[in-house]
Amino acid sequence: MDVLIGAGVLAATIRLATPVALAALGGVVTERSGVVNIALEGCMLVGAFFGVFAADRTGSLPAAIAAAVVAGILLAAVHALAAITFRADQIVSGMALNILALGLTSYLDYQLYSTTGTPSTIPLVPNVHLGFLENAPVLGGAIGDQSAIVWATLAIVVLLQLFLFRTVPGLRLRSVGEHPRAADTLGIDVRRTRYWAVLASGALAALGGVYLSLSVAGSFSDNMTNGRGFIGLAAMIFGRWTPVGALGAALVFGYGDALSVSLQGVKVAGVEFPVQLLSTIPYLLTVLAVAGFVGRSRMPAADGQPYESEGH
Amino acid sequence: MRQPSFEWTRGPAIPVVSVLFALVLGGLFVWISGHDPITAYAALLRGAFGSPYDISETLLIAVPLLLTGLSVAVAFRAGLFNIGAQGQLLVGAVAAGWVGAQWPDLPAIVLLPLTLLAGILGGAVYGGIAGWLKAARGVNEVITTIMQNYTIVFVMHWLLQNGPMQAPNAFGTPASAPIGAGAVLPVIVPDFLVPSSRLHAGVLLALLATVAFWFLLWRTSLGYELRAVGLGMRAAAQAGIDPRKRMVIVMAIAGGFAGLAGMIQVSGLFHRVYDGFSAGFGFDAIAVALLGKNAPLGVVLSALLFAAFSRGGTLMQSDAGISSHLVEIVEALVLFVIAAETVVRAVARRWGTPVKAVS
Amino acid sequence: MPSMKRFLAFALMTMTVVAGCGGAGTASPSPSAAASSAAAVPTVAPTATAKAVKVGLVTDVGGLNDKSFNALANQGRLDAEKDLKVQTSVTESKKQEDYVPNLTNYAQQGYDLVIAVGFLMTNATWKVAKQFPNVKFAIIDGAPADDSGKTQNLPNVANLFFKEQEAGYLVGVIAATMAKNKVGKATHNTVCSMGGIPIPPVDRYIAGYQDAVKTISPTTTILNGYSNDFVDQAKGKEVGLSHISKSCDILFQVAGASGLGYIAAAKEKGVYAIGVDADQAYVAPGTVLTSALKRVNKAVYDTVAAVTTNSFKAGDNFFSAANDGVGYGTLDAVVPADAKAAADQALAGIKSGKITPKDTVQVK
Amino acid sequence: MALETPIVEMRGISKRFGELQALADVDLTVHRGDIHALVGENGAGKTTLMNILYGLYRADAGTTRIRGNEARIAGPRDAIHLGIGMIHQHFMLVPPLTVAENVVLGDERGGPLLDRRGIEARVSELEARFGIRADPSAKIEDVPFGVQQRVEILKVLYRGSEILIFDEPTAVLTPQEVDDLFQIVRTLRGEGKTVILITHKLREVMAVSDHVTVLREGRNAAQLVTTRTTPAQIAVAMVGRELREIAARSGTPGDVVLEVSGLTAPSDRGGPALKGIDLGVRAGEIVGLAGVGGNGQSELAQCILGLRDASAGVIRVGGVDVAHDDPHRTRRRGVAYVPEDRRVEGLVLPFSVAENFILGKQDRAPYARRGILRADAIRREGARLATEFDVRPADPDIEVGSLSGGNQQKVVLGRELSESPKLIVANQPTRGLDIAATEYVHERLLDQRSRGCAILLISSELDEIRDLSDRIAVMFEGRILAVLPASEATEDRLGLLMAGHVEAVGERSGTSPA
Repeated sequence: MDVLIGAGVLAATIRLATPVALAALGGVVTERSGVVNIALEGCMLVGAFFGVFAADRTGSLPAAIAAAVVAGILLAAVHALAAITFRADQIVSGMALNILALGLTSYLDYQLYSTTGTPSTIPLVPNVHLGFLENAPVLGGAIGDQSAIVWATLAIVVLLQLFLFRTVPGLRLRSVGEHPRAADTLGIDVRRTRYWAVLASGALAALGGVYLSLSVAGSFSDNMTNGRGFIGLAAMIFGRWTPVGALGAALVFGYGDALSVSLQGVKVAGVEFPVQLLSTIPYLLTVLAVAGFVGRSRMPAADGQPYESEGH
Repeated sequence: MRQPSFEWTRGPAIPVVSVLFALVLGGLFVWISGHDPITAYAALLRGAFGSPYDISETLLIAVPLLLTGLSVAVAFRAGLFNIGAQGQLLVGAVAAGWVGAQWPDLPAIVLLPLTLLAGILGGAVYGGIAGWLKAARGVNEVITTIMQNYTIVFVMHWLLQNGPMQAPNAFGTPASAPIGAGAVLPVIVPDFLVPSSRLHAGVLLALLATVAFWFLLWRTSLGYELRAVGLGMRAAAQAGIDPRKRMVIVMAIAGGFAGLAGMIQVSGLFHRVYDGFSAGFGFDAIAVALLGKNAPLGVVLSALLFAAFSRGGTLMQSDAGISSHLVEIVEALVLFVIAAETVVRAVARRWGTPVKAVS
Repeated sequence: MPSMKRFLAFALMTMTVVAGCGGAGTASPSPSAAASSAAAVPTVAPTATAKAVKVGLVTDVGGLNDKSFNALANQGRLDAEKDLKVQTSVTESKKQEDYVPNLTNYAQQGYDLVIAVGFLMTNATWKVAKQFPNVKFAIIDGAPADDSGKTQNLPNVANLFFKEQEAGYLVGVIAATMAKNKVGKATHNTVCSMGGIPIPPVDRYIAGYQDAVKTISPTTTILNGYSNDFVDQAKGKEVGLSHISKSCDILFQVAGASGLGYIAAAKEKGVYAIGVDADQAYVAPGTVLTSALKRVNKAVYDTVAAVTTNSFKAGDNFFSAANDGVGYGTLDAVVPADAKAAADQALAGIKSGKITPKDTVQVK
Repeated sequence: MALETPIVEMRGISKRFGELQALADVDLTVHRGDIHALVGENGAGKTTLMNILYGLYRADAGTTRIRGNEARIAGPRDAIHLGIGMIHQHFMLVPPLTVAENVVLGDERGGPLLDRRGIEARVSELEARFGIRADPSAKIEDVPFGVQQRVEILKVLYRGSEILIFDEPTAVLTPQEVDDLFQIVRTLRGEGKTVILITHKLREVMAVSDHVTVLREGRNAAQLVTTRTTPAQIAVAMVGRELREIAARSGTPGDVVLEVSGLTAPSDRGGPALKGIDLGVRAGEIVGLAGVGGNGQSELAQCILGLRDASAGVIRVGGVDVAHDDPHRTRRRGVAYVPEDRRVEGLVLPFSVAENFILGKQDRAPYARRGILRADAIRREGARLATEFDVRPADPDIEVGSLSGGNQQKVVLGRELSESPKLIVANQPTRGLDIAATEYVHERLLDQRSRGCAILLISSELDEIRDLSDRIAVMFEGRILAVLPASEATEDRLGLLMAGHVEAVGERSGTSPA
């Protein structure tokens, strides 16, 4: 039973869900404003690299996180420039930036750290030890020793949910994603709103990258995000474009991912499942969950559509 | 869902200018990194088109890009976003590889069509599942196809590493047993013309598939229905064209194109299925299709462009000493600038007055 | 606003330049790092008096920055270039389709030696080598295989093999000794390993490792797992944390970059790890006890040297403990002398043929 | 009155779009506290002129004065600042947001936190002041068009507009909603607001306006005082000719073609939309289906066509039960359908005229053989139908999306009527069309009746229903309350029935299905 719902599996679920959730949150913000940003994968990757790079150069964790977030924002800004100002094809622009991010980070990592790797002494994001949970069954093991970024993510989910649905700027952001022309006629600056949303998505995804490099791995390696930005987009859809939903979706995926590790070597009726097939669990579980529980979801009405204000 | 803002058929001027602009920008990047852009681009050109052999290799890369590009494009035409061309390609390859190796002694006249069919069907079934989940359960095809891409990779790990398709192979390359001679697509360039060319009949199949793509979409009732669903789903529905059925059909067709790509890689190039095989084509395909505006000629041209980058980029590294990652960066810049073709159009607009529709 | 746009457009480019200059501007951390940053530029011999030997290296899809196999091969190329005055070039393969044309490119350009890095290129090497009988080829971890998959040795191809199980055995001896004696943080008498995917070059390491543990310390519990990936550190780390939660305190990784995550798990939980292929002591001093070395750089270097001295040997060339082709890496300070002694004794045993490490995995 | 400075004074306005001269030297003068009708055919330039006033377009020439001062209106923000508000024909509302949120959007007042209760209170206050009813906490996507329009008005009032431009406000409203709207408009006038009403419906002009400006082909055609003019006079100014009389009605009904009995069906939101419908339509007969929008008319049409699954009941077309058929099979039985929203349901806008003509027929002769399209046949038929149905321009290759609304509807009719259907289900066939196009649609439907076709005409335009129908059925809350012969269907009676008053029927004449 422990391999299914034990503390270890739950802790792993949370760990594996966190980067996916952060990418998905980025997706929620940008798509709620009407811009599709599949460059989230790239934003994660530059976040992962520049976090390590800045940690190495400055030795300061806050500076490292700041640098990573800025890098994510800059990459997202290029996407915003293309998608919003130049009304470029958002998918192609996103693909291009993903390739760019992969090339750039690999290139710099190779130039800077090819033989020695990133220094092992760089400051890492600490775990938060919840002493009072030490002896709590399951709960203590599951959440008693998680990265600070895990808790930050949880806070971001709550704040973002409140922001989108309980604040004036959130209302405006949603209106821009649903009906930009209506928003425009009411004096809301559609382009500026979308710029902010895309930049925020880059920052959130970059934080997911930092989590991977400075919390999970303690180093950078080529393409270390390994498609989590895309999984995050799927989680965003599965979560119906809401922060809480995105977190839930990421947890489903993370749980499947955790199972693929915990079920290794477990025999069912004397038969051991091939490890390779165990790795398909998170993907199959996600599709089944969507098919079983969620059904049709409604995307923001103006998602992915460039906006051209009238007035010639 | 998305309307091409611009069709290649309206004239190549803007894409060509975009590519040139992008190359200048890329050259700047190469220059900043401390290399000579002229040398770099000379190597790029030579690598892609420098000799008959290089051209034949470029064409070989263009084949799977073209077919997966068509896969993405046909789904786009029906309003669906097929991110799963990569997974469908792999399923097609596995199916073709299995059939080709299962009855290796059959004559080509039987085995080759059988292998072809297996590849296309494999991809079609895999794509069709995504279409069915969308039609029956409302599952967004983007989710399904992303997940399917990962799933098949791990299933292949199993099949080829210690599953039923694992071949007892000399040095542990995870691969299937070789397909029979009858399943092999022959090389179509005689050795005296291009020595050691690998250019196989799959190129012809890919061109045939492009014609089929065009014919299907613009010359058949089904293609009309698919386009109608893509451009006006509710209008199509009330006219008696059930969009849900068409979703399943078009995803199966999309899967078929990608599956054909997988079959061609097996029958034409590798003659077996390798683990970690033909990586990335299905992802590049999205850009290939969008760059080609989902039009047959456009997809052919953009597949060639990507293939040229792929082959030429290798020589930029080996001959001009430019890191392959820098090549990637240049490729990304080209793609990016083409995506932002409005920049170029904005400049072009100064010479022409656009006609605005009046309500 | 327009100026802001312009700023954004060039920001990334600037970011790169700054980072790049930062790398070049500060004192180079080590000579090898400096050498590697020049790695991308082929050194063209300034004088063309005597025809310099030309060597081309083709990596597999792992690429030069894999910090293991391909990187080591490239290191061998660079060392050869420096010491042997040969002219070299390298090409990274991006996909499996690239192998044949990448090898062909060098052969067509009249390179004297073309080195294929990795068993994925057995068939590609066979094809190209047959086409260019006057060019010498070497393939690491494989032998030319014809279209049916059968090995067919060719007179112009050197097959460079490693006995990974020997390297695995050596680090296994160290792990077993420490586990048995409960040295430092290794208190649970449990050791484990993680492969990337279960394929022979990976499993041979693990087989040797397990063989050593079973031989030296039969009471020690052995665990093994796979990340099913060579890229993803997070997955590797999860397998590591799972192993540690099962009382494992020495973790041996054979999973490329994914394995770095496995080591990160050990570092975070304060237990020990063992690196693979390259000397990975730098990854986490105090955590990484040692590394199972596969000296691909030596194989490349030796092969280049053989070409320059006309002693190129086609067919199988084995790199093993006997010729220092495999071994163990830097020992961390926590490794006690008796463990080192045991490892050295095992090394001698292997060299003399008294010990033949198993090459199939026993504990899955 | 002539001495008072006009609140809006536009002089010599010209605007050109490419080749098209949309406005040429147009003048418009509107006085404070007026309801000013701006009328003209589609394409006459009404909307363009108002878009210039609202800052969405910039005029090529001419001046605009607001309250006597020359105004440079570069965008909606300038217009709002000058107290000009526009109620757009296509509502500028955000469907998932509430009524109150839509009203205050962009001018929420208060801190960054969204004070829902506060804004709802403010909106309620505004509603009370102008006599406008709309639940502030309802979501836009859940309320009918009439309420959505009120929200548009509230938005403008909330921003303190003095000049309110209504662009074709009644196009999507039911008669009751139109009455409500005019009541609101009069209240606005009472509060000292100025209203500019863009319309082409003469009844409305006569009913509510004080002054009329008529545009024709981008030029001033007439400036009139409503009380001193007649509908005929305005019509002549608009069209440039006399209107035709609608052909005499009453056909000679034959056999029952459509027979609906006990039909029950769910709505999109799960509740029942149809609660036991019994209805019959005979060959050569037009049955008008009247009712306030949203009482199940569209669901009934969808059930007949097979777009919606019935939960119980029978639908027979020519004696065959089609209740469980999909649209494809239903259409094969000779059912034609003119959908409610031609731009979304009726046409594939990016397709050409010829391609739209074959929608639904793409897999059969003469357009296809063995699944392969016959381009020559499609083009030939396209050209023929375009001419026959007077599509302008009569070019089969032109994109339908670029045609005017009337010509788009002609394409729909061309497709639906060209194969001699047994039954036509026409849902709001003239919504949003100008007079000439409406006339055209009516003539075509009457032609079909004379041919012996059964027609179910769903419309919220009572005039249309009364002019064309042989019998009139009134729907209310998913039921048919009565079926009256046209001769007995007075406007009062229909109005009461549409409001759910069954007693209005008197003796329940003609309630039998056929």
